[in-house]
Amino acid sequence: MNDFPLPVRAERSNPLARVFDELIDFCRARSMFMLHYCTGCGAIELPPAMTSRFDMERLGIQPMVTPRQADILLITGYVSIKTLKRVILTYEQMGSPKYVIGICSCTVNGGMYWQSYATAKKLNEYLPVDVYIAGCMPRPEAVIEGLRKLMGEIKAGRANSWERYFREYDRYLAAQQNLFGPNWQTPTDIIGEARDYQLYGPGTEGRHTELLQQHQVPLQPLRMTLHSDVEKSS
Amino acid sequence: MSSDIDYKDAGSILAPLKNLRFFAREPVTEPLGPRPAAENYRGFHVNDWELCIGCSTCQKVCDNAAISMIHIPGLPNDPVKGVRDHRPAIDYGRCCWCGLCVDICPTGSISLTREYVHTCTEPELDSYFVLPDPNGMHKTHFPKGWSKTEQNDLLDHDRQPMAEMAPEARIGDFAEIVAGYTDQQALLEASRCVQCGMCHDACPTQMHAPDYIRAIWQGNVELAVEEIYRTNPFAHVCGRVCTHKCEDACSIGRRGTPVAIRWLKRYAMDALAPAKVKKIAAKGKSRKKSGRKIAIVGAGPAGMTAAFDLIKQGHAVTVFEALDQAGGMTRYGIPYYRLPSESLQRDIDIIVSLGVEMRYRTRVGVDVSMAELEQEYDAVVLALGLQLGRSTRIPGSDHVQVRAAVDLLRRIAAGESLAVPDKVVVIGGGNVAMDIARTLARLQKQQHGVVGMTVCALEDFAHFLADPEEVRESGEEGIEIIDARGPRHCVVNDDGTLGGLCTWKVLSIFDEQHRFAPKFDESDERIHEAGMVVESIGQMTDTGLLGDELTEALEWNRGRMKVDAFGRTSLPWLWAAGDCVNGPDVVHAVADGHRVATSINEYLTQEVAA
Amino acid sequence: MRPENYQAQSHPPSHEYELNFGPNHPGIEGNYALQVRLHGDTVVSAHADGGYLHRGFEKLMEGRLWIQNIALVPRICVPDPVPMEVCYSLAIEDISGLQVPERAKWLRVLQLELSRIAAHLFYFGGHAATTGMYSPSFWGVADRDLILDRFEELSGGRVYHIFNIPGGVRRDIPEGFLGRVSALLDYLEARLPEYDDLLFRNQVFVRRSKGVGVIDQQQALAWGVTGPNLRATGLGFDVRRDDPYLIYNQLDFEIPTEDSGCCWARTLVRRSELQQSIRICRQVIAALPDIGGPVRAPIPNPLAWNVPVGESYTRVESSKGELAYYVLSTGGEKPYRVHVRGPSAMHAVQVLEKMVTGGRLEDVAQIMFSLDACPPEVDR
Amino acid sequence: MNGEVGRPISRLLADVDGARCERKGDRRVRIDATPENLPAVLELLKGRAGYLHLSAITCIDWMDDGEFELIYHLWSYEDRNLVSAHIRIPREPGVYLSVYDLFEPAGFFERDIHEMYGVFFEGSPDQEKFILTEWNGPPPMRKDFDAEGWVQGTFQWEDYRPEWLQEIEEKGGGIAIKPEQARANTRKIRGWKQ
Repeated sequence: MNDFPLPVRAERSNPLARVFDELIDFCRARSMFMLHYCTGCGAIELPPAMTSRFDMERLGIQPMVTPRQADILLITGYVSIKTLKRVILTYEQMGSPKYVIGICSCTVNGGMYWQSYATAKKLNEYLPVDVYIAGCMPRPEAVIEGLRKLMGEIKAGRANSWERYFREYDRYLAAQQNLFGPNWQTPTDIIGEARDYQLYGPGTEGRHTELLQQHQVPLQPLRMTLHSDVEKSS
Repeated sequence: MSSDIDYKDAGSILAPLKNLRFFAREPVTEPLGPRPAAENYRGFHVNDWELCIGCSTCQKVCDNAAISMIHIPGLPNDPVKGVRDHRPAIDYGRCCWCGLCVDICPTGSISLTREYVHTCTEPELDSYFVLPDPNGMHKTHFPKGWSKTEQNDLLDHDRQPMAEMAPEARIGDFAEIVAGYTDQQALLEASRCVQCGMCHDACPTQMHAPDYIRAIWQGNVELAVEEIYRTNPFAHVCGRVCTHKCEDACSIGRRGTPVAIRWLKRYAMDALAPAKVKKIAAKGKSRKKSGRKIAIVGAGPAGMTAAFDLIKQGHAVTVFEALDQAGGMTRYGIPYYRLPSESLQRDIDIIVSLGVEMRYRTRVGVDVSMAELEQEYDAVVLALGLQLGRSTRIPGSDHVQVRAAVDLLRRIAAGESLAVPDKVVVIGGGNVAMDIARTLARLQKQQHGVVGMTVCALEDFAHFLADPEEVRESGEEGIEIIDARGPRHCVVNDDGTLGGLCTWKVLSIFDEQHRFAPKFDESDERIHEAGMVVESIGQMTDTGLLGDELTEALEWNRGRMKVDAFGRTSLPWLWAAGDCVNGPDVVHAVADGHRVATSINEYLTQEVAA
Repeated sequence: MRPENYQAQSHPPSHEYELNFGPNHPGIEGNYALQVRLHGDTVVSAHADGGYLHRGFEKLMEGRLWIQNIALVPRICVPDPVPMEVCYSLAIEDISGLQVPERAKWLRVLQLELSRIAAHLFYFGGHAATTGMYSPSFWGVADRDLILDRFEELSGGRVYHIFNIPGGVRRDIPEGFLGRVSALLDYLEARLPEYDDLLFRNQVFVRRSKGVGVIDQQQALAWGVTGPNLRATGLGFDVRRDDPYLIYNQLDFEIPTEDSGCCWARTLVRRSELQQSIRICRQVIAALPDIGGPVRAPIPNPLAWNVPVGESYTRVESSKGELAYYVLSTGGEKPYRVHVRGPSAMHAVQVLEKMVTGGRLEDVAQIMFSLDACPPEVDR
Repeated sequence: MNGEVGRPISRLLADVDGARCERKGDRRVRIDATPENLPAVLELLKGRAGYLHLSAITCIDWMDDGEFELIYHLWSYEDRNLVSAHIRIPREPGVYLSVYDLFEPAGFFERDIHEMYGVFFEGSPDQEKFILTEWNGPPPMRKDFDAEGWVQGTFQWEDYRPEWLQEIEEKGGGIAIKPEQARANTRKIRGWKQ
């Protein structure tokens, strides 16, 4: 994985801008919304971590129900292939900057289920991961330590792996297609977003995005019409 | 039974005020930062490298394939002691901290600590692959958590008991002492093995013990015998009298009694019908005749093993044996109660049945000369054994009743009758001394009804040479073993008969340079009354048969023929193998036989190619 | 959420619409989706969608040694792992005729009941949260954590204890353990009136849950509902009593039942069960000091262990209902077949689909949670 | 609840051809039935002996025999007894009758067996995929599906290069035995460190 070093954000020359960046990082680190999405066993240690006993709210971390408002995606253990699709969809819906935390052994090298046909093995093939927390499962304290580590990374301006998803989208898509089949597509336009964020890199497009564009059908909004509307329109 | 909750009871309107009491409660919130974990906590691993032997048992029990064995140069690596320079490394991307590795570890070196926090970023993911050492994952000290106790130990430390004859019963005759395992016992004993392969590495002939043990456990005796015959055609013998280096190396033996590898081998060999064994032994025999002829001098384990290999490779083999029967020192040096000659004969028969030509009662140097052998054969193997007993050369040792142990053993094995006096002293503390003492004790019992046997050993019990089992069994049979006694002279009575042996207390055997220079306490002198003194202080090879010319031509090393790593002497057509090269040990002799055979085969095939 | 394989369907013009409920939502401990078809606020039909937590346990277990599977089984139901371990061990003991020492049996019961209490506390919190009350979940989770502390002390693991192995338990209790458990039980018992004030007597909760999601006894029997959900319909069936294992037939406890079969009844049954579990634990704590002896029958070397040919259908009562393992050995070193019959497999799929139909949207989450479905048990 | 319970069952089954009944334990009875008479057996058990609760249906793949074994575990709340009715059906085409009409829980189990083993149950209400909706491979629980092989062919493993390992490799050491080599599955009797 050392083939892909973390992109280091260039420090801006304007001292005022630099102070501004630091302030932003500081604020980001102090208010993290964690998407309340559990993928595997490790999720059982989140309620204790979130509630009164270990109380991650004192760090400014709070569960959030929608991906749009969340900063952190916690992958709490094994991700079955079925779940992984939803996880990727969720991740793509989250607003940047966003952070992924891989909890438990399973997110690293397959864990207990390394010989299972139903689970994905290495999370970082499919999504860029910021922080890993070891354990099977990690205790709430360890989870909180991991979140503190992430806070430190954010404050230091190092936690920008989300940029990599845009810069090297083709690589991530390759792994996704490998697992989900060539017809895999998400409703999110990552390449367009990459351009928008000015994160378009040489690895954003490639063989696999080409394949995606071949079969991608533009998604239609769901038509939810009421009976009376139908009558009126007809 | 229904619940006693009255759902209609909304309670007083002031009831919420009850909640004020929570202000007086201590908060349940823990301070930020990891709490100390419980005493038994299953956290990150530590491994005591001093204790760890690299047996890889933890790796085998790991359900998640999380453990890799790492070869670390520089660590102790001694197959004979059962120590490998491997250490387990754990992949925390797989581990589930179940602690089975701890519970099964044969040494108890690996344990879990109370440390449980490890976080890293993606580029630091290599830190998930950990080589546990005593310092812990982050080199910070955490107390041990889940570790080995008597309760959670998953290994069976106790060997299946081997049925053997009671001392009173066995001292009266020469019947085999050990009964051998039953099917059930063998299966249970075989199931104790953890397949670490330490035994394989320690065995001089590299027997595939883990494989045949597993086959026995699976109830497949035929497969077991097949595995045995891959490396050892003297399995009936080795199943009984092997020095079992394998058991000394066995990792189960670290904290319990080692797996009875020798008895399992014996079980497998005895359980299978000889005809089937013969068929297995003949497997892989070359149909093509090479047309080359090899002479082997001496039908002991080394010679016969070489014959076994060479005949399977398609060469014509002739074995010259001076005595009436084959087997060498295993037949004429090991008493019947340890190795019944029928068992030995089964091994010999199988080898002979492959087509080896046997020439019994043919003494090289007398009936046929070495020069003739050189002429007639493409290669000659000397597997002479050690048949001459060394003498102490103390005053009086030239008395007619001072005898050599090997000589007596040979006579008894050949069936000669021997009158044994009611009191006998044996000089020596090795296995041969035990053999002769126990053999003569049996004869004493038969002839006099009582045992009057004393063994005087130079070494003290802490450094004893004979196997502990032998010492124990001798004691049970009424043989007195006195340690640290140095023989001074044999007492000869006025009438010319032998009166006994005079010994001094031994203070030390070796000097500072580790040379043999015993020191005695002259004040502690004892006379051991005896009508016969047997010297059993070592053996040597009868090299007289070589003839002067050949002796001159060969290179020598401290009285033994100098050979290379493959048993070849300084002469291109002559190899030497077995006890005459290595000193006394059956399984070494077998290993030697293989080595020599390989070397000869290479030599012969190369010659053809050239 | 729209998975890529989701095809937007064009429906005939109507007031009905579809809502994807899940896979992540408050109604369940884990990932589990429900596609509900609604007319206004009324559920017209529901379609369960599982498999988000599927790991293929049964396949995995066929590929691992008998002993290795003990680390795998607790993961089949994360909130209540002990019954899984015990059930698997019981099945192997049944096949191979291993005699479990008396002390180990009592220790297993202690774990089983503590685990049940923990699961029920978790349930109270979750169920309350589905009706919009979050304080009970803070309480329940925090009190459950105290039990986990005791488990940590006993077994070295908070959630996955991996403490029961075929033949018994892995080690004896630590010094002073029973005293600490006893103190914990005192504390929990003292807390119960507070839970009553907060939840069970709370009129908001009562009105939200009473009469909602009703199943009657006939339906429950026909649909194969077990456990507290069945007992909430008035039938006092409990594996512990009716198909006793370990030492449950020596213990004095009652099988609580309720008659109304609604969400409220299901909660109350669990509340009473929690009291009964405390009672059982007290009996174990009182009896354990007098029961000496080993805690584990000797088992063969795990690396060379052939469980004899045989089959066993072993059942225990988990906090969710009847948990059963079918284990089949063909005499090999690995199981030939392990079938896990998770109690939730019944009430999380067919029963749930039927129960929410005709109800209201806001009750869907509550009905799901009141059934205490455990998706990993369904998915396996 | 003792040995008495088994007797009525055997009497009950006396009329059914080819159904054998055997007491296995205090509360366990095994019935060996045939695919033809199983519906009758279940009907009798439910209607006449009070076996209302279908606890589970277990499927076993006997690949070498070319058969699937189906086991219907029934529980009687009155007798407090568990009956396991075993049948074997041919592996190909792997079709059997649904017992949903008798026992509603069968719906779930039959659906589960259908997706895990590919056995089709005629008359079952819903044989749609439930768990494996995103799985296109063969029914995974079949013995001929090699899950581990599939995993090895599909996924990459983490290739750790920690500093300590690099140092050891410089000294001539390194990974001596990989975890896969030590697994019980792959370990062969032959070939011990050749």
